[in-house]
Amino acid sequence: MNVLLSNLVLALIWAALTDTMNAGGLVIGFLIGYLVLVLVFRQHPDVRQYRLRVPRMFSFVVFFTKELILANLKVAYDVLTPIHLMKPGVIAMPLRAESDLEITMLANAISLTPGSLSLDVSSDRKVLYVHIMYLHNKEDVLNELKRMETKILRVMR
Amino acid sequence: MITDTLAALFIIGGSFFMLVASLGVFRMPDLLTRMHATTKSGVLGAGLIMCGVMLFFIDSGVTLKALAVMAFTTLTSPIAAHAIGRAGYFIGVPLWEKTVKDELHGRYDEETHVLHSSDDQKENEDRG
Amino acid sequence: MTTLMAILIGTFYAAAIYMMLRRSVVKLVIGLILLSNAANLLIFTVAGLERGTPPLIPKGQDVIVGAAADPLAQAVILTSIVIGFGVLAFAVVLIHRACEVVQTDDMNEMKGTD
Amino acid sequence: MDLEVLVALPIIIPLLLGAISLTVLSNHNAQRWIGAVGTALLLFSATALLLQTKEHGIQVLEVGSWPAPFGIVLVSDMLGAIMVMLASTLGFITALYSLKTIRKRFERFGYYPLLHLLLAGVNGAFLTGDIFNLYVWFEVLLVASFALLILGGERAQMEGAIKYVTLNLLSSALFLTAIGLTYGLVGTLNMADIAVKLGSVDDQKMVTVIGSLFLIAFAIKAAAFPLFFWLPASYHTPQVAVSAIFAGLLTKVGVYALYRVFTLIFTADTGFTHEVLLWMAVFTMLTGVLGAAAQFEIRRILSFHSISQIGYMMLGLALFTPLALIGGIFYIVHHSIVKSSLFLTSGLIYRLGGSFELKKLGGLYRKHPGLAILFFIPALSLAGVPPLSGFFAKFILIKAGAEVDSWWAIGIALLVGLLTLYSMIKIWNEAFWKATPEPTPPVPAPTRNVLIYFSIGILAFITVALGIFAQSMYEIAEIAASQLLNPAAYIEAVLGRGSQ
Amino acid sequence: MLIAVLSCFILACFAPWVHRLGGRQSGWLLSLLPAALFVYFASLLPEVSQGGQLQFAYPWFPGLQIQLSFLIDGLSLLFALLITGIGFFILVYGGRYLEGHQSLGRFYIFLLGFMGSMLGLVLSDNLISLFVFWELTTITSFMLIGFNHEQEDARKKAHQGLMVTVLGGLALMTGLILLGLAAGSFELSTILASGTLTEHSLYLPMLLLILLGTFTKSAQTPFHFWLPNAMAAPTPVSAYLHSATMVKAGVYLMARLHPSLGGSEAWLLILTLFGAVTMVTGIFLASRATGIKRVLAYSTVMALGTLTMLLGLGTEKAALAAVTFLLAHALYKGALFMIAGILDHSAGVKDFRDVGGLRSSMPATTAVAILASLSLAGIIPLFGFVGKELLLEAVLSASIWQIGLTVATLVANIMVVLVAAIMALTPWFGKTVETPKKPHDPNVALLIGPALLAVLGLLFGLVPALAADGILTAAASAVYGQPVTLGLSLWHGINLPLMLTISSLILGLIMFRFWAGWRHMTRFMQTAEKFGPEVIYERLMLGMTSFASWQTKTLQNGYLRNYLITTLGTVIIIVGWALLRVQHLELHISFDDIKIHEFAIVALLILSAIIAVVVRSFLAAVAMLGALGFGVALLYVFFSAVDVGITQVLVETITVLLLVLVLYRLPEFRSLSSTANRIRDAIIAGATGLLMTVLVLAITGARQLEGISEYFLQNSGPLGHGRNVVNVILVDFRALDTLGELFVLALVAIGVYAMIHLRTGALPVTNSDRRAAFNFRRAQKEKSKAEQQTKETGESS
Amino acid sequence: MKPRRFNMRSLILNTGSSLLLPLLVLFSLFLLFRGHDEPGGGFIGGLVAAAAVALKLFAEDYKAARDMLRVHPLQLVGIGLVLAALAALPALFFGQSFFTAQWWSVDLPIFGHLKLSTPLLFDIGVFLGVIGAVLTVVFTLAEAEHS
Amino acid sequence: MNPVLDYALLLCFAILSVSVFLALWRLFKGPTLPDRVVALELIASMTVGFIGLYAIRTGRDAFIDVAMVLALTAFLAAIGFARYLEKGSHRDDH
Ligand code: NA
Ligand code: NA
Repeated sequence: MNVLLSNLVLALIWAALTDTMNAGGLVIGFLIGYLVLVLVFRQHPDVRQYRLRVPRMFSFVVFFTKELILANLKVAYDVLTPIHLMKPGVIAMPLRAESDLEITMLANAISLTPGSLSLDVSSDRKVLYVHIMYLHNKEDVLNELKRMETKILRVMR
Repeated sequence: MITDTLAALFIIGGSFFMLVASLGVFRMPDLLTRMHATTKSGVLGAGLIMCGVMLFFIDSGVTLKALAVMAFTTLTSPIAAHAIGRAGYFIGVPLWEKTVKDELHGRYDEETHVLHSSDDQKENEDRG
Repeated sequence: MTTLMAILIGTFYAAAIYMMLRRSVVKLVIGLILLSNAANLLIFTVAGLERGTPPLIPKGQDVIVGAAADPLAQAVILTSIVIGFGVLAFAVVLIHRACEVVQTDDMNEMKGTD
Repeated sequence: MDLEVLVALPIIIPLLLGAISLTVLSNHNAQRWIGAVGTALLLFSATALLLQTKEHGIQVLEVGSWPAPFGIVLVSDMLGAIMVMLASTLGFITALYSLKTIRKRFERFGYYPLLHLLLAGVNGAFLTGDIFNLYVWFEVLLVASFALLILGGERAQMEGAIKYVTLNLLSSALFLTAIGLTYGLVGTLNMADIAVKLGSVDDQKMVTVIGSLFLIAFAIKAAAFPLFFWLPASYHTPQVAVSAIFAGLLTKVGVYALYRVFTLIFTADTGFTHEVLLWMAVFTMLTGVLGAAAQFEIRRILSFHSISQIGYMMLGLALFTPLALIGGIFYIVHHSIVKSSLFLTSGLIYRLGGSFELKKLGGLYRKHPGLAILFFIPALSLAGVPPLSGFFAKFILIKAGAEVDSWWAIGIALLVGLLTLYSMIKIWNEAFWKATPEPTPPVPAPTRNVLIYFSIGILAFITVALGIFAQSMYEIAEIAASQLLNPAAYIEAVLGRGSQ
Repeated sequence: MLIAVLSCFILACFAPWVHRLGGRQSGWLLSLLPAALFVYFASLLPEVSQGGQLQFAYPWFPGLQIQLSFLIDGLSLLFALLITGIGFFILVYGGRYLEGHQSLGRFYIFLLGFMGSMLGLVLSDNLISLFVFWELTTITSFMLIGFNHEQEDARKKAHQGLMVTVLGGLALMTGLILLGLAAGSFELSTILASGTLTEHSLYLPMLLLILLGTFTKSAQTPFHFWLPNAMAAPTPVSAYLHSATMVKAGVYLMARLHPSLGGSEAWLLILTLFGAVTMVTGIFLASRATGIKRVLAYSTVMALGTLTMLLGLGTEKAALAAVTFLLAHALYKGALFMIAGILDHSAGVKDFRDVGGLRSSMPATTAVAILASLSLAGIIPLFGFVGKELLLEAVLSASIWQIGLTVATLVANIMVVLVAAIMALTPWFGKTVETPKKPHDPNVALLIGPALLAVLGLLFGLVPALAADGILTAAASAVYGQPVTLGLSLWHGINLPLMLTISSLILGLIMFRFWAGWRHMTRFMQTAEKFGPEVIYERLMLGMTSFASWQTKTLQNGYLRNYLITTLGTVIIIVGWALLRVQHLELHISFDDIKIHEFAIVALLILSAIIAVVVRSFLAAVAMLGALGFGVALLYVFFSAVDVGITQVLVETITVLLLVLVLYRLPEFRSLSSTANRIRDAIIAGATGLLMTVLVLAITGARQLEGISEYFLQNSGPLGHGRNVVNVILVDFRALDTLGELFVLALVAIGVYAMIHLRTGALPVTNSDRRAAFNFRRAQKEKSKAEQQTKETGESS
Repeated sequence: MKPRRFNMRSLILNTGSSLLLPLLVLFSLFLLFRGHDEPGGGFIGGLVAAAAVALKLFAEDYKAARDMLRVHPLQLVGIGLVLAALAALPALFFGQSFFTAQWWSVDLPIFGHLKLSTPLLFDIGVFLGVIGAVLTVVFTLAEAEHS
Repeated sequence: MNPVLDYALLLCFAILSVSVFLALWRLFKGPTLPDRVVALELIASMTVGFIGLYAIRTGRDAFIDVAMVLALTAFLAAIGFARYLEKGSHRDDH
């Protein structure tokens, strides 16, 4: 996290120095700062982790956007077709995510992705209850959800 | 010109998903299925329209604001959905009759609102 | 558009007053909210409706060139919204306390004082 | 320093005191000191303002240095200065009375801040030259009164408060609507500017429509017939000190607003507006006094009389002659003093006699002659017995009515005077002359505190002085009335020369 | 002069202390003041009796032409002498009569106050200050009638007397104002000098109003009932107020205004008619009464009627008769009342039927009583005789109703003889009746007053010129308006009046013989009284109170909705009426420029409002209001109000949060109203809504002049240093509004806080609270730190 | 209808709220300070800040929200009122009508050119006052639930 | 303005207008409070959409500020209702 902070500070300084205190300036500052950090502090363990995290984050955003659009198309399809093809159900998904933030992020992501809506986490944090639109096969659905969990954890950890 | 046309496409898309969301909320059979529609399509609809805004204005300040709107909706919408869904589940809002499975059923503690991870756990605690 | 707004305002007033006249005291809350909105919209409408010209001076300029919506009416409405909100908050708590103390929500039974 | 600042002080002082009082809510002593010294300070500044206005004419302060009609102006004409003086006097007296009568619990829950802010709202209403600003001050004093009304949380308070709040909010909404329509028509909020611009509107009848909306909004605040219901429903429920300041000030704010608006702004169609005012005035007098005749609880009697007396004040405006306005203003001053005095006395009656119910009271004439005097003087003054203030107030109005041949209004006014005396003597006979009934109600606080007597005594003294030195009051009221009848001077003072 | 009047009030204020100082002799001590005043007034006699006038003026209230001006002529001086002279005796008498009474101090206050008021009344030159004193006599007499206030009867009677006289007083005030307006001055001297006002257009209303005042004060039929009822007062009071002075205030004023208002047809008719009727009614009722004070009171009514009748006639003779009769009456009636008091005080009797044969035990009293009664009966050579002769002469020369008036006077005279006989004989002669107290002649303080007054009656009878030259001619001149040349004499020779007097004497004595039979014969009066004016008064009062309670119950009925309906009804009627007066009501209706999204949102809002009204669940309504709030915010946005839109959104959201917080404590919506009520409410609501719609349509676009908003657009930047014009207005141009608004929020906070916490009794924010909270937080922090440590140690192990 | 004594204890909500809370507070300050030039200002900012604390209350419980605020909201009201009223006074020292805006320009090394003014002080007063007032109501009601 | 965008805006406004009534219908119909709240949430989102479209239509980005505030705070109402429901009041309408 400290590294992210440093990167942000670098972005700010860049924007201030170039007198481009706006979105564009900040983005450029961030990218330049990232490069500086990754190239200069290569040995630092935190930075090493951070080096990967940024691309992962970007790839997650792309993935997530894709999923979101797909989700919507699916919903659109179901909403617009006259017959309900749904097979809704609530399933319990065992959690690998541990920290509050991880769980919350996962739950939110699940809610925004196709056919799933997280309802609640069990009080012992072991299980996330998810409402599924097309519950044809529980295993498939669970695998799909776990794939998402993995992606998120990679960004978060 | 091109950006304007792109913006037009984005806002049409956004509006379309808004319509989808509202149709969902209008047509879907039970609370949870309606929430699927609103959570996803609402966020996407607003997001796409905001993309349209970004493209139309092409201004860093506006972009920042539009991004903020997108971020805020993306962040708040699922949280709200969670809160409502949980509350609805808790007060016993009926599920659609064609719901195939409900693993959550009976795992809430009526008194303390503790949610158990399995039926066993609940029974253990009830006994203890 | 003014005509449409006038109808809307009339509807709000009517709905507000109808709700204020109910015996069930909690409906008063709804009435008060509607009443406040009605008055604000009335000011807004009679001050003149302007589309898409907020009274904001563009960056780098000192005055607004061209038309702009009436900023004074907006300031007045803003103030009145906030006052209305405050008063409503008070009224809500008052009604809640009154129901608790008097043990009824029927206005007809609240006639211990004239 | 420029003396114009005097115009702002009667608002700023209580506002600051209220705010500071709020930050030291838990400190009883500080609360009381701020209460007493602060209101004394207020009284001092109000006196200075009155003298300044009397000496140098209408005082105008442009808030924030923004010129009228763009910024808000505070205007102290004679009427405004008189009203501020009145409010500050009552504020000071009430604060003194409160020192010994308000329970610590209430102090802790903001009694003093509420009192200060109530005064700020009242003074703001009296001094502002801006119609929307008037609305804001109305709301300030209204909410302050809401809060003061429910201190205690008893059933009667709650029931009364609901009616009070609802009807007053309706009035506020009508007021706001009227402001909106006015703004729509002329695009300005400064009252002097409104007066000028409305004057040049083609269709004066349309102006009257807006005027009639103002009329109703203010008539509700003033508790005029048939809009007074909130007052009897609530005035007898709060702490006595609160009732006293309510009775002395709140309805007067409505009356003041009527005076201001219907002398400055809506004067073109008096055939309609002032005719309506006249009818309202007459029925207000009559229904109020009859309401009082039907009551047997002191505070309720006093409440209904408040309504009745509002009728006299409105009569002054409705007749709309110099003398009538003088009478009306005289009446406002007289009634505020006397009614507050009576309410405070009712509190003392309760402390010494154990009840507000006439049936349960008695024997006070023998046991507490001081109290008897403190009641008798304002009671007679209220009924218009010479040479007390009420007599001259009534006399001027009757004379003014006679001058314009308004016979039936005079007749009613006289009859109402008689019935007022009827009620006052009813209280006197029952609470004072009658032997103490059995069983004697338990006396809650038989303390004879000097401060309580002193604070009521001042008011009694004022009502006597207003009678004996009626000329001084008359002169002031005369200036006020002539200013009211000559809005051009007001407009010029606010907008500058050549404004019309 | 001012000092003369004010001295009474000043002494009144210190009376209780003087009382304490003087002890038993306090009456004597206090009576020094009226004695001194009497001497002072007497010293003015020489000048006044020559027809001179004295005027004094002190400024009081120049704005309304009210000043403390005094006019001393024959009439006012006569009254002043009576007031101070009899006042002297009454103070002496009262001090002893009420000796030891716990309220004697207060008695002095009111008696002296009354004396001052009465002096002011008769001496005032200014009509308004006259009225001020007039009302003060009413109030002081109220306090005196209610002296024994612990008795319900005394309170009731005091209230009654007050109501009647104040009713008259208010009429009088109006009349005096009219008089002042008509004459152009409030100064009596000016008015009287400016000649008659009978031709003035305001004459009749003025006259009627003034007469209403004087008639009530002077107990003319039908207002006569309050006077005997006022006998609830202690006897000294009755003697003073209700015989000698206050009741004559009305007579005084009529006499005073006679030159200006008299002489008209109306004056003549009203005064003589009411006077004659009162005279007969009074004496008839006196003849039937048995209570000593009651008999005297009714006979006073008769005297007042007589005086009124004489003033009505308004001839020179009548004027002289009036002042003579007035003086005679004051002398003997004052004496007789004090005798009545002595009878009560020394023997404990209040009724003629309970008394007899006291002459041996109370010889001196008997002598005084007989002397005074003879004057009452009008027997030569007493002063009463002089008065009566003049009366008959005046009546016989009346210009209207000559025979009627004469007969009435004769009848009255017969019964006066009866009353005099009762007074002169019943208590003292005949069989000795056991009395509650052992009868004895009273202390000199009690007896000196009646004795001297009775002797004066004899003195003036023997030497009428003494009175006539001293004051009566001057007084009569003041009444008549021109110098009176007639003189007074005891013996006019054997003429018709004398014959009439003798015959009435004989008939009166015969009636005395059959007094009991007379009372029995006229018992029909008991039924007649049920329709008498007193009953009418009581009915009126009852009617007033029951109407009052009906009205109050109807209007102030406790139902908020009725209040709202009345209020809104008023709005609809008055504003609607004003709207109907607009000749060319131009409604700016157009549907041209509506955008689809605007239409959609407006429709959404209308629907939401309707749904919020009809929906059966509070929660649903709240949710509906949420949608409504967003819709309204959108409208603000559509029409360029950004800040307003944001505020609307936020306020809406927070309102929902607040509602949610109290929601489960608020009861659910209930449908309580009947369909009829709902329809009625819908009509009211609809009408109000329609009115508002029409107003908006009428006002929008009607603006002709440019508003001030352009100024803000132009100056926010250069002068306000801000680009958000709305915000610059809020924090700079109109900061005072915003400040006020902030205070509204603060007040709401205090109010809500107090409302909730005063119930729970939780302590509000205090320093100790803050300390506790701080300690608690520190403890929490330490605890969590400790937990973390244990966690860490646990993980590491 | 006595409420049960528990809080929502939802992990997702709690975490979500603690993510959003700083965002809301920051956003409210942003609205406050830009208010003079762009949409925003003391009221709007104050309402957002109050909403932030309210979120804390709703997501967790009364105590958490109360502890977060540290001062009693009623005192916040008092401070806000005093600040707002004080903004009126500096003008008096310059012989101007009260509430006349005073502007001071300050050049700071990092922040650059700063505009300090009494309207800003006033807006801050409004900001605090609004937070205090709204939270007083909210807290009072929330507290009453437990009694 | 680009005519494509112009028509697009018209179309979008039309779509959103229809949508908002569909949501309103659910808000009215319920049947349970959570259903209404979901509809309310959606209306809030649509308001954001409306504002976005309107900003484009007028070319004034200041309107986006309203959307920003709305996006950040509108969900609070839902949280509030949820809390209310969890507090366990059982009315005929949940
Ligand atoms: Na504001
Ligand atoms: Na009053």
